[in-house]
Amino acid sequence: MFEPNPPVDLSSGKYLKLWQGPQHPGITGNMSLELTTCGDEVVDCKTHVGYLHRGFEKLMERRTFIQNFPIVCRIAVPEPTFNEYLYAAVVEELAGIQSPERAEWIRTLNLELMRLASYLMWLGGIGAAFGQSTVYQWTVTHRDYILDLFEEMTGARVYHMYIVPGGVRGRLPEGFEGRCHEVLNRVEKLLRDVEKVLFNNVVFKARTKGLGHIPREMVDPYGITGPNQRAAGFARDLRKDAPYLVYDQLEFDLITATESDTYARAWVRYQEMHQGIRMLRQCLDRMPKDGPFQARMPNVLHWQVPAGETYAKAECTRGEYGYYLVTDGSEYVRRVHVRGPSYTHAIALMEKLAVGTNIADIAGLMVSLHTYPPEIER
Amino acid sequence: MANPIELLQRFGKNFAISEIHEQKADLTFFKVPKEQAVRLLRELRDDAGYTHLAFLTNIDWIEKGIFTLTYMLHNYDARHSLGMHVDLERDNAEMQSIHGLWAQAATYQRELREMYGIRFPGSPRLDEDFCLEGWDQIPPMRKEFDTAAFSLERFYSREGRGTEDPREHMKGLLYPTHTDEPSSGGQ
Amino acid sequence: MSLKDLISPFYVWQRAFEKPYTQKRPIEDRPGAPRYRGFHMNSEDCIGCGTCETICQNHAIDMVPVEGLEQRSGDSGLRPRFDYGRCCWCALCVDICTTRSLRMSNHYAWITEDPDAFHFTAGTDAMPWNQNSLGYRRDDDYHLLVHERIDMQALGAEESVAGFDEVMKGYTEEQAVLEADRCVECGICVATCPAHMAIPDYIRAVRQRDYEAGLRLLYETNPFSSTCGRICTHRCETVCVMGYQGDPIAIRWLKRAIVDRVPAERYREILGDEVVENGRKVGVIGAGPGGMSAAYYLRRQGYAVTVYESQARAGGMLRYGVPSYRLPDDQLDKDLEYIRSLGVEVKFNTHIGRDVPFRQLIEDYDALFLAVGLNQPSALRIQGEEHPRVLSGLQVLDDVASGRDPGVGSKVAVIGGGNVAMDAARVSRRLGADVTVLYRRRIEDMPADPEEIHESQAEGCKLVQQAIPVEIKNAASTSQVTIVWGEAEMIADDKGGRPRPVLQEDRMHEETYDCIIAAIGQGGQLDFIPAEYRDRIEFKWNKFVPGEYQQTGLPKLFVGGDIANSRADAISAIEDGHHAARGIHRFLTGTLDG
Amino acid sequence: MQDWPVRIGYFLINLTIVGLYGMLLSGIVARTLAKVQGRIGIPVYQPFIDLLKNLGKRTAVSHGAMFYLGPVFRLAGGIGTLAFVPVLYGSEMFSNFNSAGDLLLAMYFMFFGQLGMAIGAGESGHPFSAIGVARGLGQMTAYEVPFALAIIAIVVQYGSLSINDIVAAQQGGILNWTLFTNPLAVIAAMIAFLGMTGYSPFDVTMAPNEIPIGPPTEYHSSYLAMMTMNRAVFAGAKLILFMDLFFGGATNLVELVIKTWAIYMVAVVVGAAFPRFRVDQSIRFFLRYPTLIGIAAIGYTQAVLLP
Amino acid sequence: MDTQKYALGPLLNEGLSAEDRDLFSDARPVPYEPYPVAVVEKFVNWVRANSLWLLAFGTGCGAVELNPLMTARFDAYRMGVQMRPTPRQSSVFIIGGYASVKTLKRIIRSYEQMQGPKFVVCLGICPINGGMYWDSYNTVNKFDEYLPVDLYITGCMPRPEVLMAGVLELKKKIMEGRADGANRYVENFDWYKANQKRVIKDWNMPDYNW
Repeated sequence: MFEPNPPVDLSSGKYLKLWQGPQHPGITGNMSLELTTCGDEVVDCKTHVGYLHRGFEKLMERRTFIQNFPIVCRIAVPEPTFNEYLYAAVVEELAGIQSPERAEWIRTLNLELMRLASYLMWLGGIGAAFGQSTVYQWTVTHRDYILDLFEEMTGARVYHMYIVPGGVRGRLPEGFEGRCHEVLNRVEKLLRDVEKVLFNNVVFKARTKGLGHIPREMVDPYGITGPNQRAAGFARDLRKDAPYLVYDQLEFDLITATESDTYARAWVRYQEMHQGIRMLRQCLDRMPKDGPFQARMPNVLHWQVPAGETYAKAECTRGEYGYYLVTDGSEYVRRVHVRGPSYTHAIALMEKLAVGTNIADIAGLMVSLHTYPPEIER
Repeated sequence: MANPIELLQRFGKNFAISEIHEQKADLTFFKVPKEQAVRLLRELRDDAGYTHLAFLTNIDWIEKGIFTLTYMLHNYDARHSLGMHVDLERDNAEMQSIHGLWAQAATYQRELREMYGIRFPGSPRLDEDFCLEGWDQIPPMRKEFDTAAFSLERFYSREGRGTEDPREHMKGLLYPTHTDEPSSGGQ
Repeated sequence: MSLKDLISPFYVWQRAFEKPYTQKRPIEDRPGAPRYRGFHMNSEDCIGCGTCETICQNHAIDMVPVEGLEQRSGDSGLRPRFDYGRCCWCALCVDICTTRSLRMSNHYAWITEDPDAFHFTAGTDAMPWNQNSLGYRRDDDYHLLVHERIDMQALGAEESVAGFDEVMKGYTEEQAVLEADRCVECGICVATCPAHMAIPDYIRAVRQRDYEAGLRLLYETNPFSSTCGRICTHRCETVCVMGYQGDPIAIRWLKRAIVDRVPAERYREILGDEVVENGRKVGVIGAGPGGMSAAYYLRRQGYAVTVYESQARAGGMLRYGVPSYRLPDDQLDKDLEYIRSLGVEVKFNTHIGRDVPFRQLIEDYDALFLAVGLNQPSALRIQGEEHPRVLSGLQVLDDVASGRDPGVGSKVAVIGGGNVAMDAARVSRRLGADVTVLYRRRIEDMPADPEEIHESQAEGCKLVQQAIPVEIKNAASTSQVTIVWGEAEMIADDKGGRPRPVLQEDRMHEETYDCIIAAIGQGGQLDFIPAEYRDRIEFKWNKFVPGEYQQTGLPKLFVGGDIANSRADAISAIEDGHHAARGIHRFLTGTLDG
Repeated sequence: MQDWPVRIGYFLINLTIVGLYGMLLSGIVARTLAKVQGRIGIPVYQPFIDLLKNLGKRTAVSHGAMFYLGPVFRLAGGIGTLAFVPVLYGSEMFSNFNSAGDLLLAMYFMFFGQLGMAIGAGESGHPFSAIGVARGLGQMTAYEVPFALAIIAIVVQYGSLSINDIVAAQQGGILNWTLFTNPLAVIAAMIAFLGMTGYSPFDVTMAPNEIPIGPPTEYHSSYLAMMTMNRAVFAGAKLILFMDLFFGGATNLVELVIKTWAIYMVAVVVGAAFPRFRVDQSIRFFLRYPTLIGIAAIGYTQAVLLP
Repeated sequence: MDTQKYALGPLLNEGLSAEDRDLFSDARPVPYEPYPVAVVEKFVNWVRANSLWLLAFGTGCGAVELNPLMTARFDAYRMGVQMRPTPRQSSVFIIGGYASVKTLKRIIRSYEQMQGPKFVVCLGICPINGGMYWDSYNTVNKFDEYLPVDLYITGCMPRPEVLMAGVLELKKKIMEGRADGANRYVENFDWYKANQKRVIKDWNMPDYNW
């Protein structure tokens, strides 16, 4: 379904080559866009990634199964937990380990908190991309409250390294539920404020409505997943379609929209934050308070996982996050492939959507697709 | 929706499908020869509802001398994924491009070109740098490339390190004369 | 454009009238959470096993020697040195730490301008966070290692007292692999093992089910693997790092797991022992573990070895001192026969000094290894100990091993707390006697193996602690004997030594038994060495004090075994033999002078 | 009328006061906006430190004479504007070089600075500067339309091109202010003022996210310091001009501070609430409602005030 | 290290094609001499220390903690810190963790475009000794071989609190006049350049990005 953008004759003098990034505040993360502009209009866009390439998949092939556990979370900086969970999920599946129920609840709590934190950061990002940096200040601060919870629960702010193959690394601290509820209330109040300030804002609407429209029929051929897909009217969510962890026991609504533009995508994410808070409250109330949180493990120093291959996926904030693991029965991973949703959102889709937009909208468009370069290049 | 095994058997009439392996309820792997792969992908997409390409990647089986491409397809209605394996010769690996089927495949193929050296003729921007820049070694994801040795050689490691094995250390400390094993049968 | 959309954004100004979110003094007021994974701390419990280094995927940990560290048994003397240019604070090192000495503080700030400065040895370097009480610890219910030993099938107490069948049945292959899997391969045990066996290596061989490699590893240092796999005193297990939080690895049983799976016929082929005669002769006195071990390693070097043994069968104390329910004869023979199959000649029933003069040996052979062991029971040194119903433990065991009836009767008192005492007690149990063991100190002070103590209790032996024999008297019947013993109090030693039992005169007991088995230790008998040689040899308490490579003041004479070391167990004797073999080889090839 | 040297001396005093006040104002505004964002914000004296820091930067890369002259023109524009705006009504010392046609001169200088800057920034060769310049000029042209209309309205209303006369006409009570006598013109002018100050939603010229900072992308060290100074002077001059034209001027420094601060806060209040418009949107915006209001103001003046 | 080297002739700009070479400056950077009057220098150092403008370039994962730092919770603005989107106006370059070879090239470019005095602060473990990616084929291990570094803050990630402490430390260093990384760069220019070119294989930019 790949249709190349129409060729541009640079020698005609009508066009200007413009590099956005990597040193550019309007770019999410460290990547760059090579824009060809005609006046204020973008006529061609090429993405350049790899500024964050660390060769994770190579590094993981030379580490043992337990040694990979600290490294995977580094793949997506603002949202490391999904990596931890998915890595644990694929390893557990191939090793035949079932993590205990309590661990599954704690993992769900962890993932949903992460989703909320990540969305808060994103919400600030979309505000800042369109010039409303006050929202950015507010949301990043509230994200920090969630990071405090993470620090308390996992022992670290950013790279939690908490969901370990076999379960989780520790029980919830004393009084955690209460503090978590408190933070959720604060975040909920903030979200209502943000709705007033950002979503009911004439300028924001003027900027975002109609920007970056993704036609419905483009969704599958471009591999678009997650909120970007739901904003185009597809009611698809892995938490509903292929429930993992304890999502089948939680009540939440699937949020969709039909306009499929930047505003619709923002609105879907905004609503999902409310759903996330709803799920978190259920988690806190219904989680088992005792019992094991780690399955019986072999000695991890020379842990050999039987040969096999599998693919596990989870619904992260951007869409389908997946781990494809191939083992050969040795102490080392044969091959890991990390499927990040940004891979297609930030490259194939971005290159397509950028054409015809105003240069000033590129940053906002990119934020609206919610891309994280590190998961593209890994 | 037919169950995946039946589906694969149905396709098996026209395609040489082998090594069907049901990993879990919603994930089945199978293998197909290189020549038939793209045609099968197209039919799976158009006729069987596998409209979503989750990823395309490669496994290096250096000891068997092959690359195994994995195409992960997903059917949203059936909520089922198919992992399609295609074996390539490791030397001079080349595969048909599927960027016409899925737009994001072009990026995956660029990555495979760079990381493994697999060629996908016709794929856009295939030979441009993807993640690397000015790379002058063999493609890094190939198993024979030793990243630690390369890192040490090119980027160095900071001085001032040095470790001792507890066992050897104690040997040297506590029973040094118990270590010299004369060669067997020697004079 | 609705009016609401125009007005609503001004809501933003409400925030201006609220308290700012800003932390006034973030650097001071925000310590890390109680569970924060900050900088590393290490306590004195660290033994330098290096498991943290093994698991670190960043190679951020170096094990380095630390000055001024007290040398302890089972402590490598190394400590982890962290490179904070590598560490990612994943805390796997904390999780895996076998002694739980490694922890993390909630301290997180380290700023310098020198990139080479980010190194420190946790626990011994003075770091600002060493006193922090908060920080990451491993949760009690979270494990990366398996702390419980895999149980071995064994005879029940009733079955075992019914006969002399081997009690421990050995691991199945699956069990052995699981048990071997627990090992962290730190190698701390190697130093503690008197023979310095390649323990982690052969455990890995078990894990990989490669028994041939395992056997080769065993025979590098110990030709009595089958024996040691059953009755070794396993000092290694006392220092095993897995013992700090759970059960130590069953190292002894894993050794047995290897030899049990290799038939004796294949030994030669697997070990590849090819003897190339080198034309020199070495004599060995005593066919116990020490002597035979020396014989094996010397033979491998091509020496013609002749062993002189006073008894009718080889094995020494292993044969005559260890009952067959612990070490079946065929297993001992498996080891011994392999050594003899290499061409080691054993002359049985030959007493040195009586049948062959010592002088002749020293003149005939290029070198001589002496390991006669301790075969003289120590005296109780109380009144009446020459009573005919007072037997020696060794005698009882010897009789049983040789198939004679020691005639212990049905009510037996055993005096002593060593392995011989326990064996004598358990043998008596098997002969149908009701057994009481009297020991001067507490049960935890007993020198016997804990397993033996435990099993003897399980088999119904009654252990009386802090019981000091005072006098032995004639009983009413001549086939019986009466012992008077007093209770003892443990008095702490002022000089810091272990507590000393002190007899309490007012609490005396008197009991009559069918026999009393004295097993309080053994001494050596070295009368066969002529005085002219004795002058040149260093002795202490009638034992040899060997020099380097087990050599004595008589350059040709090397000694080992119980008669030359204080540990008095099989594995030490084996190492003495091996070490003497090294020494003899060096001596005869000129790299070790007399 | 005093001697020129004295007037120049007075002007320099004015310039210093207005410059310092402008800097201080930027500090205060930053702090106010920080409050909205839930922060404490910079110390109010931070802009001075930043200014000194930029002056103290040592290397300076130049892209040619025009590049160098850009900030100079810009500063000249700021100073020029101020030169023809009487700061305090009725004060000899604070009257600057006001004369019969000073309103025109002041408006000329407002453009002059921008244009000079545009040439200089264009010379830097940085595409973002060029885009920023294009956007800035486009937006400026757009907001100048309602502003010019409003000026025309009050010029017609007061029948004078002298700012002093206009201020004089507004004396004698709050109801004499243009704000109340000709509210339509003030509304048009104040909307244009939002565009002039460069706060949201009209800050796309200098937007950090869309184009890293726009025209000043390449400017640094003393060039940047010069531009910062200009921003202070220019902001002060603009505020005083607006105050003079629409809010009855000021007769003492306290009144001046209060009024200019209040005028400035209009832009800040709006700025904090809205994201920014794209340049085409803001041009469209200025050419729509404010222009209509401006035309209405002229009509109102002609029809209601003059007869 | 020969301190005289920087005085050697013009740069060769060998990475550029012949026609491009004319477009770029071949001048060597020069070190900065302190102001002749000590008090002035001291004052200027104080000013510099209290107006730290960070270059908004998230080179690695460390950038994620710059968000809290520059927002309401920690509010580094009150310390005179602010983000600048263009290197020309920034004085502090925060290396947010690991530098991949591809990014290193952009880092060098941005750094050279910054106007002195300029300071480099490295966050996290990766610039110190490779960190988590010590064996990666695409990240450099010792960042100080490529650019002069004034301050290292270890941690993964360093928390915003530590970043603030780092800012204070940097201020102290600047006020004491010891933050001379930019001068070291100039004085050992050839050494740094050789190191940079050793790892960046497609050197297609001028030797000094003025």
